[in-house]
Amino acid sequence: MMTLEHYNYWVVIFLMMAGFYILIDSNNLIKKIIGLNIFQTSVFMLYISLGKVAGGTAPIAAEGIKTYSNPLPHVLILTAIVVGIATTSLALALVIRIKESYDTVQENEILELDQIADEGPQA
Amino acid sequence: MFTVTCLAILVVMGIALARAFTGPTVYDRILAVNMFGTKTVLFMAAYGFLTERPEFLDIALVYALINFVGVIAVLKFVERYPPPSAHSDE
Amino acid sequence: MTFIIDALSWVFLMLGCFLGISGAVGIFQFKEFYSRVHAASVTDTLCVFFIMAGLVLQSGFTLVTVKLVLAVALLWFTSPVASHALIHAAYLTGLKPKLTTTRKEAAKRGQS
Amino acid sequence: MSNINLLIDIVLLTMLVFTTVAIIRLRSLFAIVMLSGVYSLLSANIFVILDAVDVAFTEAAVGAGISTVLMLATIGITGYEQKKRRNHNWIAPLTVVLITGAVLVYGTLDMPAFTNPNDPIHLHVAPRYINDSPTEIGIPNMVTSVLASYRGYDTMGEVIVVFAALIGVLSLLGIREKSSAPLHAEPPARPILQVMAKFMIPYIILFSLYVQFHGDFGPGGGFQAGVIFSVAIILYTLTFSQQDAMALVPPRVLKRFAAIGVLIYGGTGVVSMFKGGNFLDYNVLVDDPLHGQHYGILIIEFGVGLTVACVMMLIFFAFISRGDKNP
Repeated sequence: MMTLEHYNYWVVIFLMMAGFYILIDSNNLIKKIIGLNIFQTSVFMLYISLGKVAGGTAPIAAEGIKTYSNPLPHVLILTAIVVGIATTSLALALVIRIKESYDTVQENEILELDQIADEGPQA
Repeated sequence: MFTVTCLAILVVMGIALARAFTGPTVYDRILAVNMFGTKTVLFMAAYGFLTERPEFLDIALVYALINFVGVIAVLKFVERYPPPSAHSDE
Repeated sequence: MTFIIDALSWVFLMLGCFLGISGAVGIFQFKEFYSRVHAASVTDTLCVFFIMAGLVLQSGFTLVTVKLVLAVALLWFTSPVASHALIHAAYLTGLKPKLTTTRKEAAKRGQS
Repeated sequence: MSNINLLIDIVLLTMLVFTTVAIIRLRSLFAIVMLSGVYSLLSANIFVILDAVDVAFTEAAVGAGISTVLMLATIGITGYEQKKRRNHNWIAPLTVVLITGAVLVYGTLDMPAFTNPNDPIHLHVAPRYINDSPTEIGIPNMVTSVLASYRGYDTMGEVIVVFAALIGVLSLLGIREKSSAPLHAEPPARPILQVMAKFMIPYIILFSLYVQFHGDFGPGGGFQAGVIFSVAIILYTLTFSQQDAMALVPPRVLKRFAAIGVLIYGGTGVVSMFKGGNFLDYNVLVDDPLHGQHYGILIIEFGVGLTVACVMMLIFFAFISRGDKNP
């Protein structure tokens, strides 16, 4: 059952690559941030998959339970999620400021406007 | 019996997801996402019983709450900034 | 006694699953938005009730039961309100229901 | 992992894959944001199936709640549609992605099998936490004891990162407390929603307090409680108005409390130093080390909850007050 043993990892890689694709291919800054979020969640899922133990249950001690899953990845990812939303909100705030000064959130248009601004004084 | 319930709810979630993908209007997507959220609550409750640790129902409660607030936020947003074409967002 | 309780929860859970699946088929098959909302929202409340009732029968009387009852109460309050708000927003922003006529009515109209 | 759990896991992961494909293909940003809400609900489900209940709790509250609201506020300002691009080259990025993906898949072939209890990750550090923490710290939830006690330094760093992100957002956007007359017509008030919100908000706040203080015994803790508390205020803002919400929880006060939360966390560490222990060593807080751990965890979780709640509310206010300026 080689396939099933690695299914989680492969889905994680697919999600990571999908996020990566959105990040480098998309032209819209908001869609790029969503791609970054997908990339981030795939890392979360990799950690949590690693922490799972066959026959284990959630790491909250109760009577009559012998095997628990590994609590350490859970701790790391729990805080990472909250930090993730904090950094996402910072990115979105930057996007709003970009929209206000350039009046667009399309990457190519922003670059064109930058180029015009650079060449402006000579012309 | 919890197995059957879980699988049935998964089927419902899959169909709701298909409606969320196909649209065609904004409201169809909101409807599908709302239904998906409700079925997630039920799935979580049934899954707790399936694994014989039903004390984690707090998660189901949080889903119910957040889902409601999320749908209200989306609707308020649609009212305030009506989509360019209300009938289809493709 | 356990047999009766088990049988009852089977019945409740299966009824809940049936309602859930019929709602899902409804939102997938109906041609028009308002009928889809109808299918989803009407089945939703009873489906929640049946599934949670089936689970309550299995849990006995513990904190879990209280949480299940709370979840049902929460969903019963929020789900109809969300449906109401959804339809209201859709109607206000200009999505009009398609009013179709049956074949008989159309034929009658044709004659007159 | 029994077969049925594995089956559910695979079905949910497959749904996740389809959702991602739909996100890549759709053009409407609004639909993409809706689907990213579904994406985080699905991933929260997967976390529950992989036994990470605390993580699922956080992901559900943060991903489906706050994240969707902030994304919507942003696309309200920047516009719905992605513009079409001329001579769009998608072959180069796809090639890069496929090559990277192939290398990573090749790397997984040497990975230990999924859920094998003899994986290296399960042989070090973790057994100590699993076997000793219920007696050493005295609380059943191992995630909370690792988060707040064993790795208290890390968590303090994370809280400071969240606080720093708040400072960033505030210096970029700022909050307009007294906005001038709105430039566009306010949507009509909805009596049904308002009655419903009035009814629900106290219970949401009560639930957030339960999550805060029950975090030692079940899933929950400061991070989740803070987010749920801020969701109550977000619901109030959405159903009433921004002015009402800012009168209820004035941003000036929230800013102070966000800083106080971080101070409570750091202060607990300093107090334990004065008592003769190391920084954030709760054993010395009171005479009995077990009680010291209990008090220490309760206090720092309270600090975390306070900071997270205030930060989330302030970020939300910053986003929507900016939206009022540019309709």
